[in-house]
Amino acid sequence: MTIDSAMLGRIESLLFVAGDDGLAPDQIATIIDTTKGEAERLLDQLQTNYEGRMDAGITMRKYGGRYRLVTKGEYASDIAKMLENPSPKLMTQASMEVLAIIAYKQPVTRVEIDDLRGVKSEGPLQTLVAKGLVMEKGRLEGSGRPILYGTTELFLDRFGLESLDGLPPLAEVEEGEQEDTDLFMTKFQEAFNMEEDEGGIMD
Amino acid sequence: MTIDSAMLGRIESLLFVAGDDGLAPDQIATIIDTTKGEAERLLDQLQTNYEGRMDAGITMRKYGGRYRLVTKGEYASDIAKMLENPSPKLMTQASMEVLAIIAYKQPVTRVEIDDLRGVKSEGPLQTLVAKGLVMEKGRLEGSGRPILYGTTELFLDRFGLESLDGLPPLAEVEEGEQEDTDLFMTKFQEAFNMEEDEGGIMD
Amino acid sequence: MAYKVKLEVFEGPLDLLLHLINRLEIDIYDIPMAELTSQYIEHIHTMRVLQLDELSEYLVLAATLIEIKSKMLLPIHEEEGLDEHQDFEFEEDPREELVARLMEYKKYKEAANQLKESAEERAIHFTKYPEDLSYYGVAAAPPEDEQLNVFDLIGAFQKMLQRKRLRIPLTASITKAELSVEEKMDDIVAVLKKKGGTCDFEELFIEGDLTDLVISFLSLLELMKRMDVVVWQNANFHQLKITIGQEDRNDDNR
Repeated sequence: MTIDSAMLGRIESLLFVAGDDGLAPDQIATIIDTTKGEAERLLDQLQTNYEGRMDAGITMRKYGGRYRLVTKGEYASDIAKMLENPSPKLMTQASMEVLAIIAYKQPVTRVEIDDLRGVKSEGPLQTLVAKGLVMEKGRLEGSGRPILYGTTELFLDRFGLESLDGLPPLAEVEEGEQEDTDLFMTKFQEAFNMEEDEGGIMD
Repeated sequence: MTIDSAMLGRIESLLFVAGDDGLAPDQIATIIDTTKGEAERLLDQLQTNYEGRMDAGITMRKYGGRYRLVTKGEYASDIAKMLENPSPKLMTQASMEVLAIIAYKQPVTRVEIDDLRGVKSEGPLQTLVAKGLVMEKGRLEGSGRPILYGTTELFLDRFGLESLDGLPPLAEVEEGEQEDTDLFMTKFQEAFNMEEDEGGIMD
Repeated sequence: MAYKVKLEVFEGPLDLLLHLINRLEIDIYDIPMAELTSQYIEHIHTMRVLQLDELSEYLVLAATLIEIKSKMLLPIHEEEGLDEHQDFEFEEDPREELVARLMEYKKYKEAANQLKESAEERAIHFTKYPEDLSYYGVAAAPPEDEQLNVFDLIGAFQKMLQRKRLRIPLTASITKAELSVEEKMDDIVAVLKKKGGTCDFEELFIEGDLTDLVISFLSLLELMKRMDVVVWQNANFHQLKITIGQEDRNDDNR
C-alpha cells in the first residue's frame, strides 16, 4: 500500500508536468519502469483517490487514450472568476507573453504565436487588439493569407519607448553567450597545465 | 474540517490553472471571497498536506510572493526522462558573478560592478538583461546619470526565492577576527607580524 | 586521493590573484608581494601569447602589485613593540587596499556559487503551463492607466521560452525504444485470451501511433510464423479473424 502511494505520487508528478498533452499508459509504464497493465491499475487507483478526496481540486480524465489532470467541474466558477478578478496579475502574464512575442517578432501571425507559446493565444490577442496595443499589419502572402500582427503607437507610449529600437535585446538561444574568456581559457588550458585546486577560496 | 477540505480543493484547482504564473495570496482571497489572512492559513494547510501525503507528486512553493504548484524534488529524474530537454543550461561564471553583485547590492551601476570585479562586465550584464533576470531600476542622480540595475521577479522564480530577503547571507569577511579571535591571534604571533592586520583592512 | 585537475576559468585579474593566493597557500592577510607579483606576471605572459581581450585590465593590476611591492621595500618605520598595537596608530600597510578589494570580490564570487546552488535546487521542481482559459472568456489586459515596463515583456518572453524548452516530445520518441516485438506478442496473446480466443484483425490495431501499429503487425506475423495464432476469414473480403493456437488456449506461458 505504501509502495502504491509512492508510485501514485510519481505518476501524479508526471501527469502534472505533461499538462494538456497528457500521457498514455505505456508512456507512464516506460518511465516508471513497469508494465502497461500495472500502470493502468495505478491510474485507476489515482482516479479513485481524486474523486474520493474532498480536498482535491484536480482529478484525472482520459481523452483519446491519454490521461491528463484537469480541475474538478465544481470549481469552474472560481476559475472563471480569475478572469474577472479586478487585479488580474496572472492574466496579464498571458497577455504580456503574447505582447512580447508580437513586439519582438513582428509582423507575426497568430499561428506563430500559438506555436511559440504552446497554447492557443486567441483570447489574449483579441484583448490586446481591443486595448489598442496591437493591430493588424496586413496579411501574409500564401495559403489562407493569415493576418500579420504588430504593435501600435499606443504600445510605444505605454512602455515609454521612442521606437521599437528601444526594446532591450532578447536572449533567445538558451546560452548564446560564448564569452571570450571561455574560449580563451579553453586554449589556455591546452597550453598550460593547471596543477591543483583544493577548493577553499575558489569554490 | 470538511469546510476546509472543500476550500483546499478550490485553492488547488486555482493554483493548478495558474501553473507557473502562480497566484498571490490576495488574488486567491479575492477569488474565493475571504481574507488574505485566511487564504494564507489555507495555503499553509495545503502545503502541509502535500508534504505529508506520500501519494502526492506535487507540492507548493512560494517564489517572489506567488504560490505555485511544483513537482516534488524526488521525482525530478522521472520527469527528466519524459522531457525533451530537461536540464537548464548553467550560466557562465561571469554572468553568475555579475548577478550575485546585482542581487546583493541593488540598485547598482555598471561601473560599481566593474570595479568590484576588476573587469568589464558589460557583456554578462546585457546577457542577464536579455534573460530577464536583471532590469533597469532607474538612474543615479548626478553626473552622467548612470543606469541602476536590480533583479526581476523572474530572478526570484529561477532561484527559488520568496523575496530578496531570502538570499543566503553574504559570507562575513571578518571571520578571522570575530569568530576565531584566538585562532587568529595564534597565527598572528606565529607570523611575527604584529603590525596592521587588525582593523580597517577588511571593510 | 585522486589527483584532480580542475579547469579554472579566470573572471578577471582579481580572480586570477585569488587563484594564485589559494594555490600558493598564501595567507591573504600577509601576502608575500614579491612571490605573488612574479607568479601573477608569469601568468599574464602566458595570456599575452594568447592575446586576451582583457589584457589591459590584468596589466593595471600588475602595475598595482609592483607598486605595492616597491612600497614594502621602503624602510619600515620603527616599531615600539607588542604594546604598540593597542593605541591603533599604525602606518597603512600598502597591501591593505588590495586585500580589501580581494576580500570584497571573494565575497561575491562565493555568493555566485551559492546562487548557483539555489538555482539547481529550484530546477528539480517542475511546474506546468497555465491552463488555456479562453474557454472561460477573454483574458484581461493590463489596466488602462498603468505605465508598463519593457523588462516585464522580456520576463514574459523568457518564461515562455522556458516552457517551450520543457515541452514533452511526441509519443513515439518515448515508446519507440521500449516497445519490443516480444512484448507486443505477449500483449496480443493476452488480448486474444481475454476475448475468448478469437478477435477481429482490426481490434489489435485500435490504439497507438504509427510505430505502435507497425510493431503490432510485426508481432502478429511472428505469432503466425510460430503457429501461435491462426489468421483466417470466412470468405474473400470478409473480416479477418485471429484465433489463438490450440496449445496456447490453456497455457499461460507460451
